[in-house]
Amino acid sequence: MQLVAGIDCGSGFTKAVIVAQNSAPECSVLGKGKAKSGINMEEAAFAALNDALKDAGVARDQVRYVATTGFGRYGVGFRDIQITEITSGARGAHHLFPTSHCVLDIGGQSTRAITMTDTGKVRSFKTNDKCAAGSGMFIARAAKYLEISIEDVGGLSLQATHPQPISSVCAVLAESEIINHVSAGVSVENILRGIHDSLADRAVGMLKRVGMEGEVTFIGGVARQSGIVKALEEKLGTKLNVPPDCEYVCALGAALLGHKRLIAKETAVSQPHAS
Amino acid sequence: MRIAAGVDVGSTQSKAVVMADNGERTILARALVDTGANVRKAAEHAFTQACRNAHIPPSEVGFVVGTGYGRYNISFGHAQMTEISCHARGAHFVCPSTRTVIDMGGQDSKAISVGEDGQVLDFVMNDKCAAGTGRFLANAADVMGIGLEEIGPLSLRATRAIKIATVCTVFVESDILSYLAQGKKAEDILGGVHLAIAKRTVSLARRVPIEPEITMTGGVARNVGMVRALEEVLGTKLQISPDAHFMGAIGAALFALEKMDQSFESSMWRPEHAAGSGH
Amino acid sequence: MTDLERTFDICQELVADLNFNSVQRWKNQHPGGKAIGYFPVYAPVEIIHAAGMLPVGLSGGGDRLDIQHADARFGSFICSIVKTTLEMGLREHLKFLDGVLFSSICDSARNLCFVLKRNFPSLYIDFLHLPHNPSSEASIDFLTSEYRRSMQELQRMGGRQVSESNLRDAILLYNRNRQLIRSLYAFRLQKPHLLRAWESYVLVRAGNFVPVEEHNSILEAALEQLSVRAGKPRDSIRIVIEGAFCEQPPLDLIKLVEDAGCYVVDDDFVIGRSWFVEDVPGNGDPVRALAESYVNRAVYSSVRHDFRAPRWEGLAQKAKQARADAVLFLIAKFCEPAYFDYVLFKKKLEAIGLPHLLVEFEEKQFTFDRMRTEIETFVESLVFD
Amino acid sequence: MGEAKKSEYRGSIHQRQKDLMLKWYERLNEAAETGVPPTASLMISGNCVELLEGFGAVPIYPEVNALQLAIRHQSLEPILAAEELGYAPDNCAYVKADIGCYLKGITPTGGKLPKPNLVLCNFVGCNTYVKWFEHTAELTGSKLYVLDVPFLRENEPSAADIDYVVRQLKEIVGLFESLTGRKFDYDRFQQAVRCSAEVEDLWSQIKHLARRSPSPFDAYFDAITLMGPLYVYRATPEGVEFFRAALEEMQAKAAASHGLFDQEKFRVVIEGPPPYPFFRTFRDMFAKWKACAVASTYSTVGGLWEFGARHDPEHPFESVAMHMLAQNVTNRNYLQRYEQIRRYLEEWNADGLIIHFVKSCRLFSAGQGDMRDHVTKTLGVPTLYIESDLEDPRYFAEAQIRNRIDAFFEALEHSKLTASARS
Repeated sequence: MQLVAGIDCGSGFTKAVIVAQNSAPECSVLGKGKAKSGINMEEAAFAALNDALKDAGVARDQVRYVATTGFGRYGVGFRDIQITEITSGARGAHHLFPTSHCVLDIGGQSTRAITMTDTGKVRSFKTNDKCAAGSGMFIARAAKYLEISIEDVGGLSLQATHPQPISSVCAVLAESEIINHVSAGVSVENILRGIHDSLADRAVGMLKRVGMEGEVTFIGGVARQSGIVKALEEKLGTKLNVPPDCEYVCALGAALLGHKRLIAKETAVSQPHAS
Repeated sequence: MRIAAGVDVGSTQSKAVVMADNGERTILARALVDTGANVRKAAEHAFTQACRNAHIPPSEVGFVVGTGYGRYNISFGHAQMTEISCHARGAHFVCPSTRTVIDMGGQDSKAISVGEDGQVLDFVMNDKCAAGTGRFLANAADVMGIGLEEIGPLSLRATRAIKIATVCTVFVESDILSYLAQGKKAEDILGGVHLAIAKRTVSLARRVPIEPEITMTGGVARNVGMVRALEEVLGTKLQISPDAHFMGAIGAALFALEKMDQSFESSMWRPEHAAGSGH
Repeated sequence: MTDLERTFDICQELVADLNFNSVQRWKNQHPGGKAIGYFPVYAPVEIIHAAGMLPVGLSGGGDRLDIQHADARFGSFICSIVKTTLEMGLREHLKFLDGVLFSSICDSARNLCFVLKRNFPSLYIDFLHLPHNPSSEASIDFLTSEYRRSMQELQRMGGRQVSESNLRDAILLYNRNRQLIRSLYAFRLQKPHLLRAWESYVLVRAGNFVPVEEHNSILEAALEQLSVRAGKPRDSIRIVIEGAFCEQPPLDLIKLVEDAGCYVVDDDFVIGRSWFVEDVPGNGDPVRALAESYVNRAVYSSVRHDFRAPRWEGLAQKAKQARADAVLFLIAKFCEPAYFDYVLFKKKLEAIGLPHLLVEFEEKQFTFDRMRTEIETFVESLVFD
Repeated sequence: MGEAKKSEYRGSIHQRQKDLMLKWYERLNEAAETGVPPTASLMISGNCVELLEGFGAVPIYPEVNALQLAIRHQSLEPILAAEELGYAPDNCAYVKADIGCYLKGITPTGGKLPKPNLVLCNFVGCNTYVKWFEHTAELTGSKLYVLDVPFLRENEPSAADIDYVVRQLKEIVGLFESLTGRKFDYDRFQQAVRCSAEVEDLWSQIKHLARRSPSPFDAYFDAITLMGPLYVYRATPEGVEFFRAALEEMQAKAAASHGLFDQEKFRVVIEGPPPYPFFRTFRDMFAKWKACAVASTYSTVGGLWEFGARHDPEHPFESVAMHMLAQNVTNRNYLQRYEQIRRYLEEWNADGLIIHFVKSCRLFSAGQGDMRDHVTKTLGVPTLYIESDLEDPRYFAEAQIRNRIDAFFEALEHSKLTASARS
C-alpha cells in the first residue's frame, strides 16, 4: 500500500491529508489532520502530519511521499515536491466532484476562481488582485469590529432584512464603509449580509472572467459560512458543491498529485530502458 | 464659570473631554471608551463618564460639540465640527507654538498646517490607495498575532528593518506573511512596517508646508515606534502631549466654550443635522 | 568568473546605478558635452548623438529608490515609473543630465514632462509628438519637421550643428546596435538554455547609460563569448513576455519567471533599443529617413498605433516565430496602454489557442509570493496531465 | 438646511436642453433604423463636429452616453460586463461603461444607436481615446480613422502642426465621401463654422457672467448641463438659438442679482470631471456651504473660449485645426492648465480651488498633486484635493469626501472671519 501525504501550508492553518491506493483504481483518504500555522512552517507541517497519521492509524515511516502546497510550501524541508494551491485545489475538487469543471476557493488571504479539464488539470484561473476585500481575513476583521464571533457570521447574515452592500473594491475603503454603516446605525445582520453579497458579487465576476461553466465547487475556509453560500447560489442561480471538509481540499489535491508522481517515478525505475 | 464638552467619536474609540472657562480654560476631566458597533451609545457613554470624572452632572454642561466620523450620532450634541478643525485647535491649546499637526487616525491620516491662532491654514489627508493610517498598523499587528500596544516597542528593537514596498494593507499582509515564512524576525518586520508608513505619511504630508513645531495627535502618538520612525523621516523631534489621544475632543470642547461666548458668530455653529436625519 | 559573467556583472551595475556614474565619466572625458535623457519608450537617439551629445535612456528608479516626495505630486492610481522619475529629479539624481525628452506614449508620462518643466526650470525639457496616424501620408512630413524642430532646440542648448554626415554616421552606429540586439535575441530564441532572460536584459539595458560605440563592443564581445558557452537544456516551457515596454520589471521577477520553469524566448523589455525591424536607410535625407522609419519600419508596440498592421497580429506572429508555448503578460501596475491592449491581445491568443497569463508588477516590488504561485500554477497547468 | 442644500439653477433653458438632447437621440435612432442621416463616432474633447455638418451627418458621443448612464446610477453593470472581457479595474471606466453597453445593448434612452459609418478618433491629448476607438472599431466592424492632433507642447501650434491636421481633415472628407456616397458640402461646412463661432461667443459671455457676485449660475454643475447642446448642436442654427436664449435668461438673473443662494458665501474654481454616479450628492456637499463654482476646467474640454478664441468661417479647415490643436483643455499642456486656473482664480475672484482627482482619467489627474503644490505655495490660494471617479461608483467614499469638504470650508470660513475681525 502506497501512502502519500499532502500538506497545505496556509496562512492561518496547516492541513494534512493521507491517501492510499487500495484495490480500487482511485485513491482513498485514510486520515486528515490540522495544526495552527506559526512562524515556523516546518513545525506546523510536522504537527499537522502527525495529527493526520494518528487519525489514519498509520506510522510516519509508512508514508512514501510528501507533497506540499499553499503559501508555505517551500518552507517544509521534508517534502518531495511542492505544488501551488491552485493546481492542488483543482485536483482535490475534481476528485470529490468529478463532474465539476469549476472551482471557487476563498481562503484567509485570497480568493481564486479556477476552471479545469475533465482530468482535473487547471485550464485557467484568476486570483483576487490588490484591492479586493474578498478574503476570509476581511470577514474575520469585520466580525471582530462588529464584536461577534466568526462562527456566528454565517447564521447572522441569513437573518438580514435589508442588506447594506459594500461597494468599494479596496479592502481598506471597504472597512471604512463598514464603519460608516455602523455609524449610520445599520444592523449587524444587514452589514454582514452586505459583506457576503459583495464578496459573492466579486467572486461571480471572477468566475465569469475565467469562463465558468457547469457546476461550481466551493472550497476554502469561507465555504463554511452559510450566508455567503446562499448569496452565491442566488447570484449564480444554481446549487454549489460544498465539500464537508472544505478546508482540506488543497491538501487532498496535493496528496493525489503526489501519488501520481510517486507512481510515475516507480514506473520509471522499474523500466529503466523504456524510452 | 462656563462648562462645555467635546466628544470625539472615532472608528475604534470615543473620547470625551469636559472643560471649564473662568478666565482661564482648563480641562476638568477626560474619558475614553471603545466605540464598538453602537456608536450612539459609545458617544453617550464617553460623555457621561467624563462628566462623572469631573464630578459634574451632565445638565451643567452648557454646550457640547461633536467631532470624528461618528459626530452626527451624538444625540445630545449641539454642533458638529470636523476633526481637522478640532485637532488643530486642540494642538494649539496644548502646545501654542504648533505649526503642523500630524494625526494618524483609524480611517485616515492627516497633516494640518496651523496658524498662530490655531486656525487651519491648509490640510492634507491620505490618498485613497495609501492607507498610511492607524488601521494599517492594527492590521499588521493582527496578521502577526501581536498586541497593538506591543508593536511599537518591539519595532524599536529592529536591527535590520526589512523593506516594505507597498503601503496597501492587502498587499502588506501577504508581504508580512512571506517574511515570516522566510524566518525574518518580528521586530525587523515591524521596524520595516513602521518606517514604510512613516515615509508614506510624510511623503503625502509634504503637500502642506511642514514647519516646526510639529505636534503629533491621535492614538497612534502613543506608539513609540511610530513616533521614532516619523522623527527619523522628518529629521526633527515631534511634540507628543500626554493628551495626544484627546486632542480632537479638546479642540471640540474649546469650540464649545467659544460658542458659549456669544461674540463669535458663525454658520459653523448651526446644528445642521438632528442626529440620524441622514446626510 | 568568466569574461561573460564579468560582462553581465558590469551591465547589472550600470543598470542599478542611480547616480549615472557612467554619464559623469563621459562628461569628464568630453568637457562641455551635454547629456540628454529620454523617457521611454523610444527617442530618435541618432539626432542626439549627431549633435555631439550623449543620449541616456531613463527607466525609472527600480527597487532602489523609496519615494519621499513624489507621492505628494502624483496621487494614487499612477504608475511607479512616473513617480520614481520625478523623485530622482527631486533628489538630485538627474543632475548630470542637461535635458530630458518625452514623447507621446501616454497621459501620465506626458503630464510628468510638464511637471518636470515647472520643477526644474533650468533643465531643457521637450516633448516630441510621435504620430499616431501612420496611415496618413502627412505623418512622415510632420515627423520630419518635428525632428528638425528638436534638432534646432538641441543645437540652441549647446549641441553642435548637426550635419547630414554626422547624422548618417549616427544612423550607421545605431543600425549596428540594433543588429547586434537582434542577433542576441535570435541566439536566445535558438538556445534559451545558454542565455538567461535576465542576462540578455541587462546586456541590452546597459546601452541606455553608455555611448553607443561602447555598447556595440560590449554586445559584440558577449555574442562571441556566447557562441562557445556550454550548458544543459532544462525542462522548461517556451514563453514570450509582453507588456513591460516602459516601466521595467525587477530583475528578481525576471529570474523568478525562469526559475518557475520558463524559457523566455522573446520579450519587449527596453523595446526602444530595438525599435526598428530593419535598418534605417542610409541614403537620402537622414532626418526624413528616421521619420519614415518610425512610420514604416517600427516594431509593434502598445504606445504606437498603426492600423495597417494590428498589434495583436504582431504578437501572434512573434509567438509563432519564437515557437512559444504560451505568452506571459507582465504589465506594470496602472499602465493604461498595456491594460487596454491586453483585451485585444487576449482575444487574438484565444482565437489561435495559445495559453496566456497576466501578472501585474511594480518596479519597486520586493516580494513575489503571489506571482510565484500564479506563474508556477501556469507552468504546472501546461506541464502536468 | 433644506433651502441651502437644494440650490440649483432651474430655468426654461433646462427644459429646452432636455428636448434638444432627446431630439438628438431620436435622430440617432432614425439613423439606426434607416441608415440616414449618416453618423460618425466622435470624442468630446476638441471635437470637429463642423466637419460632420458639412455632410449633414450626426455625431455619436460615447462619453455623453457613458455619463448619462452614470448619472442614472446604471454604470456599474456595463463596467462589470467589460471587466469580464478582460478590462482592468484600473482602466478608464468611461470606456468600460461604453463597451459594456455595446455588449449588453444598453442605450441611454432605450432607443437604438446606429453602427457608425466612421469611427473618427479625434486624438487631442487623451491617449485613452485612441485605444477606446480602436476597440469600438474592432467591436462594431466600422471603419476607423485616427485624426492625430499634435499635442500643444509649445505656446502656439506650429505651421507644421496646422498643416498636418488640415491634411488629415481633408483625408477624412474623401474617406467619408467614399463611405457614405455623400458629397461634402463646403458651403454648409463654412456655415457650420460660422454657427460655432457665434455659439462660442454666446457661451463665453455666459461664462463671464459668473465673474459677478453673486454668480447667476454654477459654472461647474450648471455648465455641465449646458455642455450637451454645446457639443451636439454647436455647429447648427438650433445651437445658436439655444445659447442666445440661455444668455438672455442668465443676463436677466444677473441684472436682478439673483444668485444660487440667498447669500453666496464662497466662490470656488473646480478642476477635474465630476463624480457622475454621485452628481447630486456631490453638488449638495457644496450647496451646504453656499459655495458656488465660478469657473471650471472641465467645462472647457470641448473648447476653451472665454479667453477669446473662436472658429473662423473665413478659414474653416485651418480654424477647425486650430481649435483641435490649441483651444480645448485636453490638448493644452499641464502648465497651460495651471495658467488657466490662475486666471480663473484671479479674474473670477475665487476663494479657493477644488481639485477632484478621478482615477479613470490620467489626462486630468496625473500630476494634480503638483498642481496643488503650485496653487497653494506659489499662488497662495487654499486648495482642496479629493479623489473618486467620474463613472465607477465603487470609488466614491462619501463620508470621507464630505468630511474633507466640510473641513475645507470650516477653515475658509474661519480665515474669512479672522480676516474681517482684523480689518
